[in-house]
Amino acid sequence: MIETANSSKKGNKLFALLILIAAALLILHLCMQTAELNPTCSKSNKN
Amino acid sequence: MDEDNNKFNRRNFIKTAGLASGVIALAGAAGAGLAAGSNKDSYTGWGRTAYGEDQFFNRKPFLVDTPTYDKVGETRRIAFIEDLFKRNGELSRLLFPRGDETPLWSFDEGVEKLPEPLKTYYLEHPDALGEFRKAIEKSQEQAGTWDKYKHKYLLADAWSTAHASPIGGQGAFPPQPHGNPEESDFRGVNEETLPLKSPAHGSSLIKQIAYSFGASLVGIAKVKEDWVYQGYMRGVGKIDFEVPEHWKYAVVIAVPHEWDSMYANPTYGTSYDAYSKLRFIAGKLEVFLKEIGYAARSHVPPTSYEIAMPPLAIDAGLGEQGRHGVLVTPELGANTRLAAVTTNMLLEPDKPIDIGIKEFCSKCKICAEECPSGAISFTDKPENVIRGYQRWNINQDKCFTIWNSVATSHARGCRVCLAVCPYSRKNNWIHKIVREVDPRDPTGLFSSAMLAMQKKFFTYPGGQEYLPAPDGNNKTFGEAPDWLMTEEWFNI
Amino acid sequence: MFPNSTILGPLFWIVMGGLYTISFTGFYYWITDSIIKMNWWKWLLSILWFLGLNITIAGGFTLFGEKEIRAGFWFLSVFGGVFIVLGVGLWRLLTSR
Amino acid sequence: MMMKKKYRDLIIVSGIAVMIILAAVYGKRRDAETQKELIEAFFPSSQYHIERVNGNKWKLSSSNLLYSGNIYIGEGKGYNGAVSIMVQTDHQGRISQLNIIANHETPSYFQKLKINNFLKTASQVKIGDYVSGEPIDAVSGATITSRAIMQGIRNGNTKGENIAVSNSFHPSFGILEFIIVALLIAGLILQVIKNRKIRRTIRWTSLIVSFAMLGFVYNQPITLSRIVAILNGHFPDIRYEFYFYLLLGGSIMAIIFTKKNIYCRSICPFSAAQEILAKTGRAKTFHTKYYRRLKYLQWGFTLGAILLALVLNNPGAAQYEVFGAFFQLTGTVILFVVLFIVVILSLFIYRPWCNFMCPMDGVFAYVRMIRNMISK
Repeated sequence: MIETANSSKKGNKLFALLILIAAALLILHLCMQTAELNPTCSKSNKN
Repeated sequence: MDEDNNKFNRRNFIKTAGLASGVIALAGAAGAGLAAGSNKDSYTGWGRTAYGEDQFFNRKPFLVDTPTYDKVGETRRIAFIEDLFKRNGELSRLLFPRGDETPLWSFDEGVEKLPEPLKTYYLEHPDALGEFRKAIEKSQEQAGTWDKYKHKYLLADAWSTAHASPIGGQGAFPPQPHGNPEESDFRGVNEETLPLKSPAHGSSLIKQIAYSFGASLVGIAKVKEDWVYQGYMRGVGKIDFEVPEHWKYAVVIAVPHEWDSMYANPTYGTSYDAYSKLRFIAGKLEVFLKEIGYAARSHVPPTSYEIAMPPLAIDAGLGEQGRHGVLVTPELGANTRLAAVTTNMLLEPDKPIDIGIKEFCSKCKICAEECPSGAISFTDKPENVIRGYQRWNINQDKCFTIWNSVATSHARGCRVCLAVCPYSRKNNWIHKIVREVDPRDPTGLFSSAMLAMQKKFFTYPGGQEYLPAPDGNNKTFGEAPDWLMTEEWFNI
Repeated sequence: MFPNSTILGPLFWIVMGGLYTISFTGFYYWITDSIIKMNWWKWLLSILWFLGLNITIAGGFTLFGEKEIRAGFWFLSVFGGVFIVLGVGLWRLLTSR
Repeated sequence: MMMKKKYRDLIIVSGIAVMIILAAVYGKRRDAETQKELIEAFFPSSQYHIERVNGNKWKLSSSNLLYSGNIYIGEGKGYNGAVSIMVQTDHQGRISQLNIIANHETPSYFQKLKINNFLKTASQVKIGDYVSGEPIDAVSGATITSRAIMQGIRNGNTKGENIAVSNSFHPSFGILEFIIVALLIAGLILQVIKNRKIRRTIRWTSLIVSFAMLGFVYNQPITLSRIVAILNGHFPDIRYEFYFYLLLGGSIMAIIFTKKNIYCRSICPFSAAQEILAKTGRAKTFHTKYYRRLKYLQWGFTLGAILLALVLNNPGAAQYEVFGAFFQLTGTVILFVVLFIVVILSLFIYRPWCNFMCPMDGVFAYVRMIRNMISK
């Protein structure tokens, strides 16, 4: 019943790659977010 | 065999060509879109002809019998002192008398020492006086910092001054009336009046003439007593007066500001571009009416009028009043500036329209959020009762303080609320779709979706940001047109 | 569209009409050469999809033309994304069975 | 073999717990150190003299009458934890300065809030007016944060002056709470019903309800930053966010008693979005020999984000979900790119976000691990 996509197929390598790219982007996102969150005087804290 | 092969090849060719042309067509659509967006013909009211039939919104389906302002209880006319500029003018004459060394009044003397009707007004509005004092302080402060900005805004200031030049002083057009309206409005009227075929003919003719003078929108309303100021009459002075007999109808004229400068308010825009156009259109119309034998008086901005324009324009079916107090028309949105000519020519008045501005304004509130002065109300429903009419009301005094605070050579206004209003859109297909669908959707879902997009897709700097440092960063809503940016043309 | 010419505008739309015709014919041949069985609503959905895509792109670029760059990008990415999803769905629908 | 696995689980569970506790303690210490520096950043000692009265009140004196009086520091409960407010009043109790000195709100959201305008409005009211309630309207779209600011003002003032306030508990039960309870019940029913047709109807109904209501209307999924906020000791204000306790409590209880993660299966609005996309593109389950490794990567990522946010003492730092980007179009450009990839992937493989990226998967897996250990 359950249809599966198998990683041995060529097209599915792309899916795995995309997942990794997304993960890498998320790391980048966290880094940038952390940089922005300098707790003492981030931009948004100043009136 | 050969033919089969040929046919096969032709088929394959078309298949490939089809794919390619699909992509090219998409690129073509992109190009057409780009062209539509940047097309100067989309600057409504500035189309190829002054008559610009295609720019108009079909009002027929939205005509209503009673205008969309809400009358609650007793109504009354507007005292001239309720007009910010008249009031501030009176006060300024006391504070800074011409030639005279000593001021006739100073803030320290208190409200009680003020002459009437200022005294009564400020006793009833205690915050207004403090706000005016703040405005004067801000004005002096800004005059001190103007040196910092005067090069950056040289072109904008020059452009605004150029537009202002035909407005003030002795040579102003139209000339100020002098004497009683019964006298001045009839001065120079052609003694011979030909019989008019019908009031409808009259309306149609006057509209065509006004369009040819450069009006973008023209509507005709019966003069309603409530909209006529009380306490001051041009050419006569401070008197209480009955509405003159011969102010039967008002021809209401609307033009937009130049769009790109309007989006770049408060620092790059001006009110004078629209004002001077309106003065020429209304002044010429006054002359035209007199030439064909009717009494006429033009009522023009910035301060030469005896009638409040927005409600008059509502009566004339041009649009409805928005949260920011400005008239919102289907064609021009809040980028609508008004003038009127009162006349005794028999005309056929237009009907008011209801395109659901009130419902929209109650959920939008962008202007209130963006207003640098916080003068615009945030209430969901219009809660103020002003002279017997229920509507949103702006705090004139706070608004004026911001005029004095923005980085312009002198108090030149702000107009951010006109620029940020979602209805203030040029005339191209994408906005035309919205303009036509929105009032026809009774559920309000369409406008909610459009509003969500408006708030999400567009950048709003936010109230304070429009002010100079230290409060803000001289932000504008839209990018200024290059022809108003000094740095594009001069080394500064 | 072409501010200094009165003839280029009409010509442009003639060419656009031609392009749409060719792309439609090409699509028709692709379909008839494949195993996909079309019926009226499948044709309708396909045409509507292509039209919608055109309008989305034209809309985004209209906003660019108005110097509303940010809004244009938003418009293109949001509605473009929706149209990609709809396109995949439509493709699955066309090729089903 | 079985013994070995049990020990391994114990080590993992307790190891993670120890890491979280250490990170939280470290983060808290850092926060306390910065308090005085914060005040001096706004009132440099060259111009102002500050004197500590108590933990919430400082006396301020300077040559300018407007800038002498009291400084109050208080905390309000924001979306992701505390929002610290510094209020400076003159001797008449008029607010002359109002600053947010620290906040844990997600930056991309926070900047949208037009908070500067709100602060301006908020400072036009006397500080005493905040004692009895909320004298000004909350900014729509930022209700929790604006309330947190007003709460911070009240908190600093009342604690600094020892004013007694009653903080009564009135959990509100509205439409949102009703929907959550209904979704929880539907999720539980799915565990017992065998009939496929009924199962399908219930599942799709709850997915669509969640998609529309939790996603678009309320946009209230469980996010990692809220979990971190709780780990950090900042429980959301139950008066306004009763739904959150229902949602989190219900989901955890369901894992403990039924072993099934009903939140991810049928309540999470973004899982519903992926289900709909999967239906659209007829996505298939993605099987790869690296499945385990990808899973560890996903869970490790979650743990890393939690630790990072705890060390920074800022729950907002753990935010990397794409819910906001999908449902409310808020977030950074990078998150939108990720969202784009996820949406395209969802068309072809079944639930890529849940299976390979979502942090909540790790959180619930951890809860299930503890549950399995205890039940054994």
